Amino acid sequence: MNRNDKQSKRTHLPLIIRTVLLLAGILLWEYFATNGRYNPIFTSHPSGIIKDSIVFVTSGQLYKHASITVLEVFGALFLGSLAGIALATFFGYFSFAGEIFTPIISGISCIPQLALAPIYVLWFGLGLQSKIFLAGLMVFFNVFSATYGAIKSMDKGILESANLLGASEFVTLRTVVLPSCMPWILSGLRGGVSAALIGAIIGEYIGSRGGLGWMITYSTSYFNISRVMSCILVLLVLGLALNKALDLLERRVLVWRTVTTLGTERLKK
Amino acid sequence: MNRNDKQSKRTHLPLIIRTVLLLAGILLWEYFATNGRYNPIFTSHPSGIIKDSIVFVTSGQLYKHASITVLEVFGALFLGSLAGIALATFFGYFSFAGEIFTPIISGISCIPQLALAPIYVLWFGLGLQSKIFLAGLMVFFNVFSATYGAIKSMDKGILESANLLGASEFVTLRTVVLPSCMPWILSGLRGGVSAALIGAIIGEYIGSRGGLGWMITYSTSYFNISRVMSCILVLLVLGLALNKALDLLERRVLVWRTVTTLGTERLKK
Amino acid sequence: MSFLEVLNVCKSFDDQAVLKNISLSIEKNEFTTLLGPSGCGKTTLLRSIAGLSSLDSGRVLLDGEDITYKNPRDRNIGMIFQSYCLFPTMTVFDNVAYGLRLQKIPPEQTREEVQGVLESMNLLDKAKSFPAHLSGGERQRVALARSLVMKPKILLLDEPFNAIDAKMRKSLQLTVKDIHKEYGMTSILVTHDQEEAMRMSDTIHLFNDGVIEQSGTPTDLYLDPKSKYVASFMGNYNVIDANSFSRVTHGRYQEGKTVVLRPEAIELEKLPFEEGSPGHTFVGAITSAVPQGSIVRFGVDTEGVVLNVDVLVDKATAFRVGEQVHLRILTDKILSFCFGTRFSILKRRVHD
Amino acid sequence: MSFLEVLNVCKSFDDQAVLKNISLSIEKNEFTTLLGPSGCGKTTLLRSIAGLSSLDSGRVLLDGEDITYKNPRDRNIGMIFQSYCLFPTMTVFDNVAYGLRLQKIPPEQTREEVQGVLESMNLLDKAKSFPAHLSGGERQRVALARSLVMKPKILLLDEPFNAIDAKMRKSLQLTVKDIHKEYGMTSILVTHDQEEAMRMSDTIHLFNDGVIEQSGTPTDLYLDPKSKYVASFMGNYNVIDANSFSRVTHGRYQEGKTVVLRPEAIELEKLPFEEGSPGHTFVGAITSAVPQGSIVRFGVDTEGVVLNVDVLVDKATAFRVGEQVHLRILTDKILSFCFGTRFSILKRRVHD
Repeated sequence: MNRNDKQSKRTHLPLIIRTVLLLAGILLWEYFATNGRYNPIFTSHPSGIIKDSIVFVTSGQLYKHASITVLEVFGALFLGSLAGIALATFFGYFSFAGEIFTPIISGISCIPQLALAPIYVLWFGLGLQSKIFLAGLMVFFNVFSATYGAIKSMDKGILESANLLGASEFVTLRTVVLPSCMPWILSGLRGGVSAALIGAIIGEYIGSRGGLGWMITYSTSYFNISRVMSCILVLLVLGLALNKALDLLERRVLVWRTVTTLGTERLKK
Repeated sequence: MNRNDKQSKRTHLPLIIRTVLLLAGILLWEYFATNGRYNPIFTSHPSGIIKDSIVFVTSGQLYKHASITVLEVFGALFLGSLAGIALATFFGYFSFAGEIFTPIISGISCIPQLALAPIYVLWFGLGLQSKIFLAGLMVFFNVFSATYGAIKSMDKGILESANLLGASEFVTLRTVVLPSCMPWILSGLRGGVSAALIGAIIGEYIGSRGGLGWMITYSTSYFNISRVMSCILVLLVLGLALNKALDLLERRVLVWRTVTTLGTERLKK
Repeated sequence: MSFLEVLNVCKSFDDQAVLKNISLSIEKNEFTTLLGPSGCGKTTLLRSIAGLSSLDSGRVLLDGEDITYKNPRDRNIGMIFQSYCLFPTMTVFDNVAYGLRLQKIPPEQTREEVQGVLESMNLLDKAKSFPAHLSGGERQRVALARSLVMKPKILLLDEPFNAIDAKMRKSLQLTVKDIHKEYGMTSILVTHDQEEAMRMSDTIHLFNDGVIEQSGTPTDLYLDPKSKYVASFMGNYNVIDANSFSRVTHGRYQEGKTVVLRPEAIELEKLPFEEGSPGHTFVGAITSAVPQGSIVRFGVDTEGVVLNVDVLVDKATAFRVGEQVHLRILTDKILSFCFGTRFSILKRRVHD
Repeated sequence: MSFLEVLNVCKSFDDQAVLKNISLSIEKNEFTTLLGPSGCGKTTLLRSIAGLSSLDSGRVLLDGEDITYKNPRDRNIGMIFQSYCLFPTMTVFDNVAYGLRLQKIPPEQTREEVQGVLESMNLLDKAKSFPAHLSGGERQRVALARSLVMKPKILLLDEPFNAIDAKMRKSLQLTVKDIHKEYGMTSILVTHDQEEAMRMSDTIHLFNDGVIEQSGTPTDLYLDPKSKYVASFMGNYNVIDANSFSRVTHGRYQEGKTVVLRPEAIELEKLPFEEGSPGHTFVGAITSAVPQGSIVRFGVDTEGVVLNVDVLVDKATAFRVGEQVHLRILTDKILSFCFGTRFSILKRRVHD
């Protein structure tokens, strides 16, 4: 009882200080902006952002633009990771083809895809396709390299064990290889989530007819910084939600990996 | 002699096939484009890109725009990594401050910086500052998290050994801690290089008066795809050169880390 | 014909021969050890028997059937690896059930058999754990259970105790030996650890650079090494060149061959041996005493030669460092080798 | 006064006491071992002596000076860690020179002293290597050199052989012992390995849950354990409850206390002992024989009690599994404990 108290006090103190500091910062921002100490046209201010957010939601604008961006992100995640896992598995098993093609793929992944955004918009137009292509490629490279690396670094003894227990190559792939590679596939997907978000937004900056990225550039040109901040808040929430979803997926899929670290500290006396 | 032959044959075959495939691809691209099998206005074609590259160089345009982008990248790398290492060391040593502030920093780093590009351009204008700020922040987050993690995970026994041998905290920091953290600092810097490049380019897309990113958007709007491709080639070369420079730096700084892997294969019979 | 026959097996990697025309045969229910330093070919031979490594020439017969070219999954051979090689994504139960499920055994029967083998491995309470949550010893027991449940014709163990810490190792060795007896297994162990081989085996094949140097029971190899290589690998033999030993025995030893003495074959006394007692007697001074479990290993300096002499603790308390002592070695306990090969073999039989 | 004095030292972590009023003293040039299972407080005590862990109460005196509150860097104490803790970015030479350079010793003298200690550690050819390129044994030798070059008053070794593979371990233990003698060091070793403690130490302090259970020479602790805990920690003792031992001796043993027998204190013969011979004699059947280096450990079943009996290999060849044998245990070799504490101590002195 006593010890738990001490423990929680020790870990909570920084959290409390941190919260106080953040709240103070927000209040000071509001105070200086609304009292005319400086012109908030470039930075907006907390109450302005809240007011605008309400308008953003009630006017239906949020739903309209967010759904475009979300559609792009999900499309990219789905297509990119599917292609990444499939190709990585293929090259992992047919290692001669893998030796030929994987250096080409990693060479192409050296070109920053975001820099190619203008070309993709030119090729695929202002609609969803260009953003899905751009973001999807970024997801693909993430998932492919993670999965291929995982398959290549599998402990050979595990494959041999499966073989000695009577499993064919295909059964081993399905029951042993792909499940063991899940941590790496998921970490590739985690990189893919950030990439897909940023890909969709930048694609929209370059050329589009809607979406949160379009809304940001549009609002900037009218100096509506409150709206820009609202959009960024939405983006942040979207990113956190996707990562949270991955956390849940990870906890479900990777039960076998969670190691109880409880009490190891005490043993290391 | 015999064995070396076999060895080199085995490793060279995929390389040869790969080269042949790539060359064939380029030739087919040129053939179909120049023979009017499809309109190369959207994709340009190899000989067109080469012709335009020559114009790009001889007209002095390449030098003008590339130097702007390079300046932005170097400024970002210098300022971002300096701030990252300094702050990480500070928080690593004053761990209570570290516990309070590092979660705030990693929270901010969750916001995709590139999405904030429009705001930064609004704040700092169309010149170099906005790009250096954007790219520099991205470098900072990379280097800070790598360095902080490295300092936090130092083997305590090494610090205690230095202490028992007579070293003060500051001497230990200078002679033991920072040198041992170099691999992580450098890997943070490596992430920073990609981030700085993409930050500069996207910054230029959003608003600028010059630079390779500006040249790409400008050329795209005139459907001058050959020029876009030339710019992307230059970007690729720039990225490879920076990574190569890091390789050299790494090999110089991390002599102590290179483990001779020669012959380990043979021992694992 | 024996249960397992390996006939004239050869194998090279990159023009380097690792198995040089090896033949051996193993009886049913035997516990055989392939012993030798790393790189001597013992693991390659084990992997060939499992079918995981192909052979350049030679044949492998198991239970009368030629399995040289059979797919590993059709051989019904169990194998235990140094790195456990459990399926990390499956619980202990699913790991053990894996092979049975592939054979489409009905779930109820699978459950029974898996629980049976888990029980005999003392792992029932870990059935729902994942490999990552187990200790090294437990993981290796799961690996054993996973093989045993398939009722393999033969169990191959590839340095299975290497990764396990010293404390657990002995108890796991006992478990393996018990399981071997309880299941009536035929087992082949590969190890570089001489003591482990001594403890576990019915028969040891001692490898040296791709050939079998000597085969026999542990006591055979220990008491009756056929070459200097075997002597130096099997024990803490004192190896003394001919001149020094001649000096130690005051010229009574004159054969001119290197002499090899086991540290426990030398007798140590405070008082002189009787005149005319058999064997060589000499005088020395104790230079060191290192207790090792139930024995004490003394270093005894005789005419400049320091001999290791092992004495049981009870007797050892009589001796102090620096003291003068009397030593005796019986002639039939002296092994002598010429140019690395045993020259004169003094026959002694073990267990009679 | 002794060279190192630890006086009434106490220490708790999170309300859990790990050092319960410990006092001990160590003489100059002594090799002392703190032995015990993990979590018994031995490492905490070592770290307190080095100043790396603060004490709740008590004092530490080194060479007559109270160092309880001194900064570690002013204590001139060398410490060797299980994980080597070399500076990875420096060559072997720079690692060893580190402490001297901090003291602003002239470069020429530094070079000489470093080369001297590297030579005595047989590391001269590795001077320009980095730690990552060395084997575990070499790294630990570098760590030793790095401490020794500072001429520390006392050398602390915190399970230094744990991470080193079995083959290298023995030779490194010898190196440490040699260095201890050559440099006239005072050394304290912390270990959980009973055999290691037996081999290395002049004095052993056996820890049990924050207190010292027994102190003495290795042979003292092995032959004369003061409690069941010491007996079970120090050897492969046979522990037999009073009723069973009474049954084994056909009622001649009647003290009603748990009996503890060393496996090499039991005598084994093929023929019966003479009538009226001293001690308890009984008949048994051999159930197992496990060769262990120069001894064979027999399991002998007597009236349902299986006793471990250690016999030297030469004598052991006379016995086979299944045979009937005669055993004898002298009365003065029987240790009996009541409720875990030694009850009747039959005095025997080591080395006389």
